[in-house]
Amino acid sequence: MILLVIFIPIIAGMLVSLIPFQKRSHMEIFLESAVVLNSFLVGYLLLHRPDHIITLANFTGNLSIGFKVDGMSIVFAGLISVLWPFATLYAFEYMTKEKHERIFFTFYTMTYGVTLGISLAANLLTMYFFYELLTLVTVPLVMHTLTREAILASRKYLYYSLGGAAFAFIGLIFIIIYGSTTDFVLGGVLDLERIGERTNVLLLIYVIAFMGFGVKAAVCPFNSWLPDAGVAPTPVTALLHAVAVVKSGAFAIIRLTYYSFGTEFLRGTWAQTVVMLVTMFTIVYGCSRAVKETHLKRRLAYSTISNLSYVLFGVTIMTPLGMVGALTHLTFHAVMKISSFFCAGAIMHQTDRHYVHELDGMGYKMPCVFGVFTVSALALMGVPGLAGFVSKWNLAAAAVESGSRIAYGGIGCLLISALLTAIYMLSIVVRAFFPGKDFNMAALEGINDPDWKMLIPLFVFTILILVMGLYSAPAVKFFNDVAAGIY
Amino acid sequence: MDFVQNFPAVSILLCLFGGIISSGLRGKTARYVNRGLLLVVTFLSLCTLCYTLESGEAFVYVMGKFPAPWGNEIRAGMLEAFMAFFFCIIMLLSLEGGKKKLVEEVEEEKVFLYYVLIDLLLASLLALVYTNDLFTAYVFVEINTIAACGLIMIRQNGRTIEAAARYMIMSLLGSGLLLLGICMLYDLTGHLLMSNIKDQAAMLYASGQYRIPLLVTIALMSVGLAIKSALFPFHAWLPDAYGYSTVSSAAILSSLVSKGYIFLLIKIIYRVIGFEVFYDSRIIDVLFAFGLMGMIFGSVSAIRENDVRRMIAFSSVAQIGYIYMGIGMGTQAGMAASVFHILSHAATKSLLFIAAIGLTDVSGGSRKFIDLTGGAYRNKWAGVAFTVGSLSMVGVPLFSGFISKLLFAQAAVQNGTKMLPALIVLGISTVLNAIYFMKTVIRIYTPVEDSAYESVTFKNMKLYGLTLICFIVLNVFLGVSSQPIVDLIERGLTVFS
Amino acid sequence: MGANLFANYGEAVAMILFGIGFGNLLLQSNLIKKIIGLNIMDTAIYLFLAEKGYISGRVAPIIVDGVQSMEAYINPIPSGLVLTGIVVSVSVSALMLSITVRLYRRYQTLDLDEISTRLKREGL
Amino acid sequence: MYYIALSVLFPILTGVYLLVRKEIKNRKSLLIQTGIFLVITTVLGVLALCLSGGGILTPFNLTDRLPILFKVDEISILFAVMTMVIFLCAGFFSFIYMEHEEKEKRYYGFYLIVFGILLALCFAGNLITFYLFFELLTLSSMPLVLHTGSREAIMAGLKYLFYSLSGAYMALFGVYFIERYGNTLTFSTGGVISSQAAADNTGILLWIAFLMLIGFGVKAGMFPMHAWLPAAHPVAPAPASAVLSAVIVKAGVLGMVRAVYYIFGVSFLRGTWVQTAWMVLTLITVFMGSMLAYREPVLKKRLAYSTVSQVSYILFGFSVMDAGSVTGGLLHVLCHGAIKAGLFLCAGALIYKTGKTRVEEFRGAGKEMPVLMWCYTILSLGLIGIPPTGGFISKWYLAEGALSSGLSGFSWIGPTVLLVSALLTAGYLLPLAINGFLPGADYDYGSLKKKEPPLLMVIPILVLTLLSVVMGLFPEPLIHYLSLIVEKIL
Repeated sequence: MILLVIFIPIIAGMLVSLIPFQKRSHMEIFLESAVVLNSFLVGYLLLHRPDHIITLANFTGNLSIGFKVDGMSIVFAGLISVLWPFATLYAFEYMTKEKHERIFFTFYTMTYGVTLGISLAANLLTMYFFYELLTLVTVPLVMHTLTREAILASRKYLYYSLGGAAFAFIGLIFIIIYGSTTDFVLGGVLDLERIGERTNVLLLIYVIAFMGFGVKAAVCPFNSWLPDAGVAPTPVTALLHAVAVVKSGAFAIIRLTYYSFGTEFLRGTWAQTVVMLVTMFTIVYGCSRAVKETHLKRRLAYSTISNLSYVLFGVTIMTPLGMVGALTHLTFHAVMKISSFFCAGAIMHQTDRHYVHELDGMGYKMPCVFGVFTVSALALMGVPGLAGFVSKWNLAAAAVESGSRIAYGGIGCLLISALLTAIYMLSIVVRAFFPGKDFNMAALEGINDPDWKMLIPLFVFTILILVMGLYSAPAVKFFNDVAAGIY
Repeated sequence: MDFVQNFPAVSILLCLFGGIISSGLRGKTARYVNRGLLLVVTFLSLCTLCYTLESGEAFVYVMGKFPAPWGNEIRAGMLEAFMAFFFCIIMLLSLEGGKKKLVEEVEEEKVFLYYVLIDLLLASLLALVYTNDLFTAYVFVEINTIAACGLIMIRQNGRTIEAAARYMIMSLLGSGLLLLGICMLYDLTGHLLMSNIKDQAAMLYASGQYRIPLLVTIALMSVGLAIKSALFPFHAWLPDAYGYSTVSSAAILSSLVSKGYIFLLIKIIYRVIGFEVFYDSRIIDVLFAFGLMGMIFGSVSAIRENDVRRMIAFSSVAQIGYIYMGIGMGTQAGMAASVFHILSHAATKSLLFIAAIGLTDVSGGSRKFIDLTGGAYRNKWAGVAFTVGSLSMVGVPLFSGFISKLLFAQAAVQNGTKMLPALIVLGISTVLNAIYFMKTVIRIYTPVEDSAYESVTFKNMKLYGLTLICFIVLNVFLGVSSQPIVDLIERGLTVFS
Repeated sequence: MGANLFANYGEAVAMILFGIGFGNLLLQSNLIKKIIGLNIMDTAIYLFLAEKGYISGRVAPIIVDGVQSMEAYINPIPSGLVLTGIVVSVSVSALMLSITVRLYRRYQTLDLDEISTRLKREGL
Repeated sequence: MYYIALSVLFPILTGVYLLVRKEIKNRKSLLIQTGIFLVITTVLGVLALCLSGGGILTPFNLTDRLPILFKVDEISILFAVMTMVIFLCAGFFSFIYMEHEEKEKRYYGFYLIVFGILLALCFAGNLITFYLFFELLTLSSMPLVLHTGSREAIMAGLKYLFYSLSGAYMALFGVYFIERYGNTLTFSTGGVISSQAAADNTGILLWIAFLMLIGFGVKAGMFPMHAWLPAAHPVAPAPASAVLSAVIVKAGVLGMVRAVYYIFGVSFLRGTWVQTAWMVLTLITVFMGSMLAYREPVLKKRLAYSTVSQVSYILFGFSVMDAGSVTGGLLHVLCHGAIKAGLFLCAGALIYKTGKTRVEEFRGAGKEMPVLMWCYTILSLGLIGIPPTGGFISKWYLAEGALSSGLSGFSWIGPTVLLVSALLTAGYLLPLAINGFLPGADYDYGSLKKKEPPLLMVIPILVLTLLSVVMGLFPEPLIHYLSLIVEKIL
C-alpha cells in the first residue's frame, strides 16, 4: 500500500514522457486523475495506518529501506497530498506558455512520489535516500527554462543540496553507530552508554547534521540557492520551493532532532543554543532581504527563508510544545505561501510583470488575485483570525513556556520579522489598490483575472487560510498528540 | 589435495602462455584467444572462490617440489579468489566497451600486441593477488608495470609516449624502493615467503631488536607501492596516462593496475609485516594524511579541468585518496572499507571512462565540456551510464559509491583521533565530487538546438550498450545488496592474518 | 655508529649508490641520464644483496669434495635474487630505451620537460 | 446582548458592502445610505450599552485557549459614547466636505468599518480580542489616511501603518507572556497576573509591562514613537483627521488603561521603575508636543502636534495612578475628544471655504464666518484649560491628583509641565482666533463677504463645542460617575 502510494506518481510521471498523447488535454486528464487518485490513496492510508514497518530492501547489516506511518508522516504526507492536486491543476494553466512541458510534468509528478517517500520513511537511511532523490528529481524542474541563469541556478541548487546531504550523512553515520536503531522513535534512539565521554563530539555532529539538512530548509549561511531557484516556473517555485522541498528539509530536521538524537540529549546544551541562534538570525535576515528585494518572486522566496526558520526555531526549542509550534507553522505556512506564490504566478502569467514597482493599480484589474494575495499577506503577518496568527501564537507560547532567555529573544525576532513581513507584503497591496491619484488606469488595459484553473486553487487556499485561522483547534490538538507521541 | 587447488596456478600459467601464443597470431584471433582466456580464468577463479568459501580458510599451493621455507608458493583465500574473479569481470567489460575505439586508434598490425600485453597484465595481476612469495610479487610488479606501459603507448601519439615515459619513471622509482624494502626485509628475517616472514617479523618486534631497520623497511615498501598506485603527491603521471591512452587501457589502468598494487600493499600489511606491527609504525598516519590530501586536491584539480577524461583521471586520484584514508585508519573496519572501495571504484571508474568515450564520440571526438553539451541526447545510453557513474561517485544511495562512503564513515567514527578530520574531509570531498560530476551531468543534459553532431541509437552500438548495462547493473548490485560482499571481505581479511 | 658504518661499509656504499641512482632517476630531465640513474639504483640493490649474501670464510654452495657441515656454505638464494633482478632490470631498461628512441624520433630531443612543453603547444 | 455583536458587525458589513458594490451614480443616494448606516450603528451601539449589563458574549474561540469575547464595562461605555458622538458629527460633516474628493464610496466604506472596529475595541472583553481589533483598526484606518492618494499621503499612510504595527507587535509580545503568567486574558479589575508568577519573575514582567506601554503608546502618539502622528493626521481629509486624532489615538489610551489597570493591576506597577519611566515619557511628550505645535505654521499639522501633547496629558493622569489624576485622565479623554474633533472640523471648514492652510493666512476669517470662528475660539479656550470649559476641570483634576499623589518630585514637576504646556497651547491656538477677529488696521474690510459654511458643516461643530462647554459647566454627574469607575479600578 505504502509502496503503491510512492510509486504511482513516479510511474505516472514516467508514463507522461513515454505515452504519445494526441492532445494536451488527454495528458492533463491522465495526470490529474493519477494525482487525485494517489491523494485519495494517501488519505486512505493515513486513516488506516499499518502499524508495522514495511521493508523494501536491505542495505548493509541493520540498514534497510523501510516505510511506516506515524504522526509526523500523517502531518507531512497529508499536507502534500492535499496541496498537490491543486498545484497540478494550476500548473496545467500556467505551463501553456512554457516549452516542452512533457519533461516538466514528468518530474513534477515524480517529485510527488519522492516527497511522500520522505514523509513515510521509517528510518533515517530511507529518509536520506529519498532526500537525495528529491534533489535529483527537482533539478530538471529548476533548469526547465534552460536559460543561462536557470542552469546556473540549478547547479547552485544541486551543489548546495548534495553538499548539505553530505554533512547530514555524517549525522546519519553517528546515529547508526551510537543509536540503538536507525528507526524513528520519538525521544531519540541514542544509546547513552555507547556515547560515554564523547557527548561534545555528538553535539558537534548534531550541529553539522542540522546545518546539512538546513541547506534544504535554507538556513542562513546556505540560503542563497532558494531565491535563485525562483527562475523555475511558478508552480515549481510555489509547490517545491515553498512546500515540498524546503519543508522536507524542515521535516528532516524535526526527525533528526526529535526522533533520532532526542531532545533529552540536546536540550540545554551549547548545540541547542547555536542552532537556535542560527534560526533566529535567519528569521530576521530573510525578512530584511525580502524588504530590499524588488523582484516579486525573489521577495516571496526570501520571505519563505525566514518563515522556514520560524519552523526551525520551533524545533530548536526542543520541547513538545515547540514541536507543536513547528508543525503548526509547517502546515499553515505551506498554505499561506503557496497561495501567495500562486498569486505571483498568476500575475506573471497574465501580465508578464515581475517587479513590485510594476504592480501599481493592478488591484482593480485583477481583484480576485489581489484579494487572495491580500489575505495571504495578512495571514503571513499574523493577523488574528488567519492561519499565521495561530502558528505564531503556538511558537511564541512554546518559547515562553521553555523559559530560556534566548527563546524570549526568539519571540522578539518573530515579531520583528512580522513587522518586516507587513512592510514587504503590504507595500505591494497598497501599490495595487492605492496607485496614487496621478496614475492612469489606461496603462492596464486588457489585464484581467486568469481563468478557473488558476482561480480554483487560489480560492481553495484562501478558504483554507481562513478555516485554519478560525477553527485551528482540532488541528492543533492533533499536533499535540503527535508531539506527545500518541500516533 | 583437491583438484580445485590447482586452479590459481593454472590460471596464471594460462595467461602467460596465452600471451606467448597470441604474439604469433593476428589481431582478430588474438582477441578470441584473449576473450577465451578471460572467460576461463573467470570461471576458474569462481570455482576457487566457491571452494574457499565452503572450506572457510585459505589453501597453500606449492609451486615446484620445494616445501616452505625454500620453495615458491601460491596462497588462495576467499578474498584473493574474489579479487581475481572481480578483476577478470571488470577487464572483460572494459575491453568489450573499448573495442570499437581500439580498432580506430590502434593500427591493424599492432592489435595482437595489445592482447599480448593484456594477457600478461592479467597474468601479473593474478600473480600479485595469489602469490605468497615477496620476490615473486616484485617480479610480477615489474611485469605489470611493463605491460601497463605498453598499454599506455599502444596508441601512437606524442602524449601517450610521453605519458608512458613518465609512468615508467615513476613506477620504476616505486619498484626500486619496493625492491630495496624486500631485500632489507629478507636479510632481517631470512625468508621470502610471506607467512614465514610474518612469524620472524613478529618475533623481531617482540624482542624489540632491529626496530629502525624494520621501520625503514615498512616505509620503503609502503612508499614504493604508494608511488606506483599514484597516491596524492606522486600522481603527476596519472592524468596524461589515463587521459590519452585508448579507453580500455585507461579503464583497466585506473580500475585494475593501481588497485593491484594497493591490494599487494594490503597483503603486505596483513601477511608480511603483521597488522599490529604496521599499526604501531607511524607510517600509517602518513598514509592517512596523504590520503586526505589526495581526496581534496584530486577533486580540486578535477574541478579546474576542462577535459572530461582528464577530469575523470583526476577524480581517480581523489578516489585512491579515499582508499589510503581507509587503510590509514588502521582498523579492521577501515581496511574492509578500503577493499570495498577498491571494488566499487573499479566498477564505477571504468564505467565512467567507457561512458565518457561514448559521449565524446558523438561530440566530434572532442573532450571539451563545451562540445559535450547535449551529448546525453545524442547517445542516450552513454548519458545514463555517465549519470549513474557520477551519482555513484558522489555517493547517492542505491549505487556502490554510497556503500563505500558509508563504510568509510562508520570506520572513521569508530576511530578516536582520526574521526573528525576523516569525516570533515569526507563531507568536503563529497561536495567537490558533486561539483564537478554534476556540472558535467547537467552539461550533457543541456539540450542544444541545432547540434552539428550525429546521434547514435542503441542499434548501432549493441555491444557497447550491453557493456554499459552490465556496468550499471554491477554498480547497482554493489550498491543495493552489498551485505554478502562486505561479509566476504571481512571474513577474507580475518583469514588473511 | 661510525664504527658500525665502517664495519659493513658494503651496505653503506650500496645505500649511497642507491641514493645517487634514485636522485638521478627522479631529478634528471635527460632521459638517457634517467636510465643510467635507474641502472645505478638497481645495481646498488644487487650490491646490497650480494654484500648481505656473502659471509666471509665460506664458499659457494657447490659440492666439490663431499658434503661439509652447513657452516661451510653461504645461502645461495641472494645470488639467485640478484640474477632475477638483473634480468628484470635489463628488460625494464630495454623498454625505457625504446621509449626514449620513440620520443627522440618524434621530438628530436631527450629533454622530457621540453617534450611536455611542446606537447602543450601541440595541444594534443 | 447580541446587540454588541450587531453593533460591531453591522457597520463593518455595510462598509464592506459599500466597498465591493460598484460605483453609485448619484451622490445623494450614497450619502443617504451612509447616513442611515451611521445612525443605525449608533442606535445599535446605544442599545448594546443599555441592554447588555456586564453580560459576556463569546462568538467563538480562536484556539481552544483563546476565546474572542466581548463585554461591556464602565470604561467601554465611556469610550463607546465618545466614539459614537464624534463619528456621527464627523460623518455628517464629511457629507459636505467630501464633495470635491474622489472615491467617496471608498472613503465611507472604510469610515464605517473603522467605526465598527472602534466599537469592537471598546467592547473587547479580553486581551486577545483587543489585540485583534487593534490590528484591524490600523489596517482599516490606513486607507482614510492615504485617501487623497497624493504621494505624500501614501507615504504618510505607510508610515502610520508600520509605526502602529510595530506598536501592536510590542503589545503582542506582552500578550504571549501574560497568556503564560496570567490566570486569564480576560480584563478584570485589579489585574490577572497570578501572584505566584508575579513573585517569581518580577523583572521580566516589568519589562513586559513597559513594552506593552510603549506598544500601545505608539497609537497614542507617546514619545518616542510619536513621529507618525504629525505626518499622518494632517494629510487625511479633515473629518478623517478629526476622527483619527480624537478617537483613534484614544484606542491607544484605552489599550494602556486596559493593560495597566485590568491586566497588570495597579498594585503590581505602582512605585516600580516602569511607572516612573512612563511618567517621564508622558511629560516629555506633553512638553515636546506643545513646543512643536507652537513652531508649526500649517494649521492642521499644528493641531496634530497639539494632539500629541494633549493625549499625553491623559496618559500622565493614568501614569500617576492616583484617584484624582485618573479621574482627570478619563475626563480629559472626553474633553479632548470633543474639542480636538471640533477643532479639526473647524480647520476643515476653514480650508473648505478659503482653500488656505497656513495659520497666518486666516486673517479676518472671524469677520467672514463668525460662528465658525467663535466655535474655534471657545474650543481653543477649552483645550488651553480656561473655565468654564471641560478642559479646565480635567486639567484641574490632573494637576491636583499629581500634587496629592505624593510621588516625590513628580508631584510638582508634573503640574509645572502641564502649566507650561497650557501656556504654549494658548500660544499656538489663540493667534488664529485673534488674527481672525482683529485682522489689524491694514486689513481691507471691503473685500470680505459673509461666507459661513453650510449648516451640515456648522451643526456638528456647534454640537461638539456645546458638549465641551456643558462638560465644563455641569461636571458633577460626570465626575461622580468617573469617581465610581476610579474606585473600582484602583
